[in-house]
Amino acid sequence: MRYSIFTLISNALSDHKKWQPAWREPEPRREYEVVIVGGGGHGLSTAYYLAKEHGITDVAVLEKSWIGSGNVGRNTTIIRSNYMLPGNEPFYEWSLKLWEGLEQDFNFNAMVSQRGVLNLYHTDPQRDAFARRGNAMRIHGVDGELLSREQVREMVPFLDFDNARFPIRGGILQRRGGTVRHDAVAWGYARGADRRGVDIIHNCEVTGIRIEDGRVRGVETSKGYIGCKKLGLAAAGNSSEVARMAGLKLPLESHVLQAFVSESIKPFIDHVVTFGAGHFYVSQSDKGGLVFGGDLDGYNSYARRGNLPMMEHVVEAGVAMIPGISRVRLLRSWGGIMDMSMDGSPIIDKTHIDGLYLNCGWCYGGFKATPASGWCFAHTIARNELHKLNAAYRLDRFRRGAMIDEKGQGATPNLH
Amino acid sequence: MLSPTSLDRSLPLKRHLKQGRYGTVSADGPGVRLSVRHPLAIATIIARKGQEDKMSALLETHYGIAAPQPGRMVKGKELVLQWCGADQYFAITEGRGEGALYEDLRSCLQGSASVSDQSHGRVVIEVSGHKARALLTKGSAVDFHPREFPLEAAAMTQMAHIGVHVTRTAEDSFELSLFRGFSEHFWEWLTEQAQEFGYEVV
Amino acid sequence: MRIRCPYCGERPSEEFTYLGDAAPERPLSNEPSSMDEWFDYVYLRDNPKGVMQEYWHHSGGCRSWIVAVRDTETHEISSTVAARDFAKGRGR
Amino acid sequence: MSGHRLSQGGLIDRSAPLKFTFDGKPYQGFRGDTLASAILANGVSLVGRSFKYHRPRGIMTASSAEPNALVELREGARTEPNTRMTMVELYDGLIAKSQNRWPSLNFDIGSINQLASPIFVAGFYYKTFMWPKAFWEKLYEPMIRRAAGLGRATHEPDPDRYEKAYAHCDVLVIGAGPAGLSAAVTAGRAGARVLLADEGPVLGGSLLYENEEIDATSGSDWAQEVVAELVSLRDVTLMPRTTVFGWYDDNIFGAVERVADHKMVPGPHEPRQRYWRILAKRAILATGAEERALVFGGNDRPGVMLASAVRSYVNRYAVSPGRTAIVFTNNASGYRTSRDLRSKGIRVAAVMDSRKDAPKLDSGGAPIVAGAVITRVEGGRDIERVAFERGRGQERLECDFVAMSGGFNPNVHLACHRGAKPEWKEDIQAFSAPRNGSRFVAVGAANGSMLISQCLREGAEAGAQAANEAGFRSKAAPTPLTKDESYNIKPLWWVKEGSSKAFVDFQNDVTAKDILLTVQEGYRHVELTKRYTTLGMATDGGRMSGINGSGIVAEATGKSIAEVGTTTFRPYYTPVSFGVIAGPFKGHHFQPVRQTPLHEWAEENGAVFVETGLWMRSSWFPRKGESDWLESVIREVKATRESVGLCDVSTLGKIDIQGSDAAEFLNRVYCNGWNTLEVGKARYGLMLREDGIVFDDGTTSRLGEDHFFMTTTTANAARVMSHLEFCHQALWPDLDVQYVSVTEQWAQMAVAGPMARRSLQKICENVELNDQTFPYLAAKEIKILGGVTARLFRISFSGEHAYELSVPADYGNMTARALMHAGREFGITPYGVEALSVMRIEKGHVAGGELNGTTTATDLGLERMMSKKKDYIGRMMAQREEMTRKDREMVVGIRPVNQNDRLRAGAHILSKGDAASMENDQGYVSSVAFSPMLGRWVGLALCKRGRERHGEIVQLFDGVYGVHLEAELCDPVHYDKENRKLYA
Ligand SMILES: Cc1cc2nc3c(=O)[nH]c(=O)nc-3n(C[C@H](O)[C@H](O)[C@H](O)COP(=O)(O)OP(=O)(O)OC[C@H]3O[C@@H](n4cnc5c(N)ncnc54)[C@H](O)[C@@H]3O)c2cc1C
Ligand SMILES: NC(=O)c1ccc[n+]([C@@H]2O[C@H](COP(=O)([O-])OP(=O)(O)OC[C@H]3O[C@@H](n4cnc5c(N)ncnc54)[C@H](O)[C@@H]3O)[C@@H](O)[C@H]2O)c1
Ligand SMILES: Cc1cc2nc3c(=O)[nH]c(=O)nc-3n(C[C@H](O)[C@H](O)[C@H](O)COP(=O)(O)O)c2cc1C
Ligand SMILES: [Zn+2]
Repeated sequence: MRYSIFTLISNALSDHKKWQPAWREPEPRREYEVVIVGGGGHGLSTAYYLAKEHGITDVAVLEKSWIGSGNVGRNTTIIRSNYMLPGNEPFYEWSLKLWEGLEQDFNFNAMVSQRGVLNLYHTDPQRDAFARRGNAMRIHGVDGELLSREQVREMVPFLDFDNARFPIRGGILQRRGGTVRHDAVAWGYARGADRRGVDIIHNCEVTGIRIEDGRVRGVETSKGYIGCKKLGLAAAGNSSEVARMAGLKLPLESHVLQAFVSESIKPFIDHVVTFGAGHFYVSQSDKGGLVFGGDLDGYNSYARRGNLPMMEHVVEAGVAMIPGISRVRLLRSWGGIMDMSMDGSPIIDKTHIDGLYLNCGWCYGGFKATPASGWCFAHTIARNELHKLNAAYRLDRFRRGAMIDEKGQGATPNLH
Repeated sequence: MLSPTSLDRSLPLKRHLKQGRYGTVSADGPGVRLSVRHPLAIATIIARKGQEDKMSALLETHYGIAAPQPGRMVKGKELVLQWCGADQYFAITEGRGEGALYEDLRSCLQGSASVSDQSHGRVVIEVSGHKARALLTKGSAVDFHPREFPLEAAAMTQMAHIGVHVTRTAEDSFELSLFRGFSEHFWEWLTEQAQEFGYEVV
Repeated sequence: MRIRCPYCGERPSEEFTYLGDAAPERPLSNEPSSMDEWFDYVYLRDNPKGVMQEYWHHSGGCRSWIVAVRDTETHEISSTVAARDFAKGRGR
Repeated sequence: MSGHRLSQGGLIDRSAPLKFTFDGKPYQGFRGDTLASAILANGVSLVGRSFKYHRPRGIMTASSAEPNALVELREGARTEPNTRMTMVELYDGLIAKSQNRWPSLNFDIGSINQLASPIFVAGFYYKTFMWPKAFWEKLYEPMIRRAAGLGRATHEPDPDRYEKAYAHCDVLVIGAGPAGLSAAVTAGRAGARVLLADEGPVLGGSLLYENEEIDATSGSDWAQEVVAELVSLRDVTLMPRTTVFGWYDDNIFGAVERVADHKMVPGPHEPRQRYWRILAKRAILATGAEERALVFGGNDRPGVMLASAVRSYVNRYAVSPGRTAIVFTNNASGYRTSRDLRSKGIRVAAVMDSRKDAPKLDSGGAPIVAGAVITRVEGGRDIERVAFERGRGQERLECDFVAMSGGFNPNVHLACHRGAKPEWKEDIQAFSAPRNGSRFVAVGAANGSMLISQCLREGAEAGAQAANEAGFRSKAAPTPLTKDESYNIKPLWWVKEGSSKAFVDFQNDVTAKDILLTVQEGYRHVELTKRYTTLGMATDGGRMSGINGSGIVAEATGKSIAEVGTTTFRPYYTPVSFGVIAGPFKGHHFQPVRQTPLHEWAEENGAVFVETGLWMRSSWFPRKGESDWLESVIREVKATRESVGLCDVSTLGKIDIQGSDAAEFLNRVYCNGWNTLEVGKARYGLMLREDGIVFDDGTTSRLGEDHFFMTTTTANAARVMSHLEFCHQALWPDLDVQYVSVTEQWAQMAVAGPMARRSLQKICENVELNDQTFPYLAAKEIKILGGVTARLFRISFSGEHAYELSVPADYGNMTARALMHAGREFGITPYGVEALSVMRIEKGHVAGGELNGTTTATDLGLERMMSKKKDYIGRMMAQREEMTRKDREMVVGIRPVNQNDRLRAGAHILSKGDAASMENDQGYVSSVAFSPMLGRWVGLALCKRGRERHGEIVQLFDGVYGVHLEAELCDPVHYDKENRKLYA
């Protein structure tokens, strides 16, 4: 049933008894053309675009828990395309373009809100780095503005301009950046893929990968063996564990990132704002909670919870940036497992095993990438070749020395 | 041209050290007393590879005190030794001529330890009084309960985001030693935290 | 988390800085033929869900590097040794 | 308006009346009241509006789980939105306002939303607002955002102070009810260091309001006796008004102490709140149980309350919510409430027990209606009657308030914060705390033990065990005498009869029907139900709604509630203010300030300081009449290049390196070699990361055979130190090398320019400075100013004939002053980092802008430094194909074709004639400066094949500044290519 104000009203008249499940709960078939591991944003969007763009509908998405239980269901929902390096910028801009038409495309209101993403700078070197980034964006035809201190003050007057340890000198603004209702992204893609014939199978953990003479045959799962011609791994924080089943060792570390939400309050901050002198970024959800986060706890972890030191650092930065936030209360904190790569950039590639494809290394920037990641991964799986947009995201770039290192931190995942 | 008399070492915290009583005034006097030890002669001693025992023995013969165990300090007649890291110690004295301590440590530990002068690099603040321990717990995760941190215990830790070397010099008095560059900021934090107890700068 | 520094005793994790997996060993050879070893050492990680050996630096304390055996699911630390001794144990 | 104060009883101080206002109207209460009890005593029942439908709401609980009675407390910069009336201790002059209503609480326009409620069902917004596309940001979203949210927060800075502290203990006891008290006192008697924390201002927990008898004294008296004993124990610390909000790894707990929230403003030198990090050897969860609401038509109306809350108001605060009660229960709690009401002379029209086979319990004489369920609460502004069913069709009964009990949910939250799921207990039909091993055990109601005797016994036993495990000898005392009332319950998840809205999540307006619809639409997992409906996502953290939600999902999906389970429990047990977590680390004190030993000298000379990492560095020294920084910088550079300048470079990292293997150590950490460096000489060193990228650079000098003095860049000082420690301790412990940071020991100043030598000479004691005694790169210890031992290095960042002088820090200012004095005749000029950077750019020296973490030695034109003879960090990875490609971006000089054009860092480079596109991007400008010597802007750039392109004219793409100009690529050295001045 299509979603629209009309179906909504007509269902209201029939006391909402007629709504169908957003997606089926099928039992897995014995064999699929394509199996995707991971029912998160990327796995679901991959399935969606396989069906929509490539007409491949004999697809199953296997999710070990409930749909969207991973990072797609726990991120701070920021979307932007303010990248600097050639390998990244076109990809993320394509993703932003897809976001802009997504809701009408999959007929689900994911509340894509282009409210503007503002990154503050506090020093001249930061300003110069932002100028470099802004120009990289503009050279690719993307909107990026360098704001003066006064322009920032006009946009967000209540930041600490007067008493700060690291005075705000200005910022870089991408107006088309913003936020998206994260859960709805998973649900919209799931529903969209399901309606095109994709089987979305939850509570189905992949426990092994069957490979015969260099070729993928299928996967062992908690619901039994499932055969497939092609296998796409989109397990995010668990990528190393899943890839291990195929004998692959990846340039990844799994780290916990915390996020937080405040009590729901009346409109307080209208944009996404990122502090430049500490780890803090914030936006306000449509429900009224201030959704914010900061840096990784810093140690390898598969536990979806962090500890006090990073929480304190993030909140200290928050109050340093917005003194008025002091009497607002934190409501909840949680964590998710990041697939941190060795250069801070993702991997979307084939592997040396026929029919095995890899999608990982998203660090804490993979939500904004969800549409383009699925779109490119679908292309790579369907055509068995990389698209121009993910050409730089090859696995062997580390061996060749072609890292895509926006932060210049090198092979230290927790610094990206 | 300046005269040698102006060789007097300038004290990093001098503009903050205004003697007097501050914060809450209570019948039983100020909760903490704060003072700065200056000028001091301080040197870092690090044992050469495999020379720990030799170094310790040399210290014993020259100064009458052996190198303290990890987490401890020892007082000698003219010298205090404080553990400050693996095979690493602060040697501290008062009223020695410029560079003197550094020089004789070098000559006496020749070949068994490396010595670096730190006399000017660190500021040493004395915190005492019945609220001294309560004050320190506002900054450091070290457990200062006498059972866990007895007399002459020494620890490297962090307070208010600043690295601090803490030693317990008496039941209710501690010494905090930190990089001089942080001393003003640290002092501001320390005195703000001391306000509720009432404090005296001496 | 609390980490037992072999020198300072138990301290909360905010006094420490994390580096990562301590299992990879720095290759000794500089021959072109050893390139793969080097690549593994610098870039590839087991990244296990479960117990691993890892480098922590007591940067907010005695400045010793230590190797902790920690479970990445529970964060339980079962043992710690000074990196010096860990390296010597490997015959360095 | 029938709530009223009882003529006697309660733990309030009737001799201490307190005035307060609510929505501007003045009221009165007593010390010992909460805002909730005081407002009830004044007959006010409507206190707030709900989130979505703006339905009128009243006070439902007497605890921190209150979902409805939220107010804006205080005013101006101290405004606190969403404050629970039930947790606010009344103080004189208190000001509170209701929230989420307009124009007024009684007449709220927003309540028309109720008319649209047939459409506003769970998740409706995912199905609409998509057309026309552009309307979302412009219309729909602002509309939704304005409607959403409860209280208004201020943007004004918080005038109050906050503190942080660590606490260590052998045994942490969380909750001071019967279970917690007996745990604490047992462990305390054994001599253990005990910390007892409780949310409330008075210790005692439920004993403060339950009619219990312990050892023949009233429960609250017993509690006060135990508290008195605890106070007498040396190592026991009591922490009232302290909420433990989270459990973290290794038994670290986060807690907030509300030091002064019960006052108008904090006292002098008093923080408003204090944040505690509690490191416990053992911890005991004695957090009790929260009563469960019942889900039936109109259960959200003002006047419908938890049965235990009614007891709390009547017994503890001597306030009756009304004149006539109807009790609706499925367990013993309702009867207890009925008895307590009757004993205070308050009418109880009936106890409606949903259990057909209800056990015979004492209702204190009130009529009992077995097997009955309330289907609807009726009335106008106030409750007038309820409609109920007991199989005889609908019946009605009059009352003006309703006490409900659906059973009890143990407060298991903290025990679940590290991942363990709570355990379903069939006998009490509730989830109770999971087993977490002996470091953190649950006792009492939190453990699902509903009998007071159990609570006391479990508490004592756990206290004894914890003390023993912490190394003390302890034994549980015999359990005091109590009268147990058996707890017997039959679950009732929701009343299916009846059609009007029955709420599960009160604050977020989630009804039973919403949950059914959500399940029907396929969001069947309880976590999905939560996200689709926002069930349990309100400020009560789901404490009022979560378990009922699971119960309804279970029935709707045909699973058992044990299978369905709960959603994940997370911090914060109750919401925690930003301010207290930040503590004193805000504003100027957000991060430490680090000052150089020459700070005073710089101030004397009018320096403008700039934040560089934690350091404050002098960036330039304006003089009277100078219009802007550029003018000052130009003067400083000219003065230096033409005569002599003095610059504070103390922030450079300085590391003293000694040991018989010191040189070998340097060989391995630097890419260039050190064996051949002679004593008394300095050398430029380049460090790579293991991935072959340039890490840091600096000059290192040999002071003796086995003694080196290393300098690092300011930015990397700390990282280099840690790196050296790693290399030595983890990679090469066999090396005999010792190193220590001496950054703070030395004040370091650069003396640069043609007159540098002559100025310096005047303060030197024992050296004649000339090219023989002190050639370029000489590094020696000297004596200055009548005996100060200093270190002098003939090195130059500016390209001038220059020195760096290190003196012990306490002599820094004095030495700088002396140099100013000595150089006066040459017009010696202080210069800052701006001028420093101008001069290094003029000379083409790479720095931060080029050492950006992605450049190789070759990119920087330093490939010759990479030794082929030895192993060093980064050697192998630097040889990878892509890192040695000829067309990488490399350092090159750049200058505008038009003399007068201004160069800006961050501009991108395009070959002449190329269109602006990523494919055509050739690189970017990394550092720029206006060169006073050349009278034009010059810079350095990282440009593809840069080194082969000297002389090429390129276009600069600078969209962010809106300027596009032509520039020439050139040799990075813009000034004095032959280095004449260096040796002059
Ligand atoms: C706190 C936090 C904040 C973030 N903020 C942002 C942000 O603001 N902007 C942004 O762009 N990005 C952000 N991110 C990053 C972003 O959420 C992730 O990069 C992205 O969601 C990862 O892709 P995914 O959605 O497919 O991952 P997931 O949703 O994690 O999907 C992976 C799925 O694979 C499943 N799986 C794993 N192993 C198996 C197996 N063996 N068998 C079957 N299934 C398996 C998992 O259960 C999971 O559901 C944030 C992340 C976190 C945790
Ligand atoms: N028969 C019934 O209907 C019934 C049902 C349940 C409980 N009870 C009675 O209730 C009592 C339970 O005793 P108890 O000691 O287990 O619990 P309690 O309710 O008496 O005490 C719990 C205390 O913990 C505090 N608390 C809760 N969470 C906290 C946190 N995170 N931080 C700080 N403080 C926190 C609360 O403020 C409260 O004071 C017994 O008397 C039992 O008989 C009776
Ligand atoms: C953007 C965003 C907004 C959120 N808003 C709320 C909220 O208003 N109330 C709430 O209780 N939790 C909120 N959460 C947190 C979720 O309840 C949940 O903790 C998070 O999705 C992680 O899932 P988990 O805690 O079940 O592991 C929000 C999460 C996100 C990502
Ligand atoms: Zn240590």
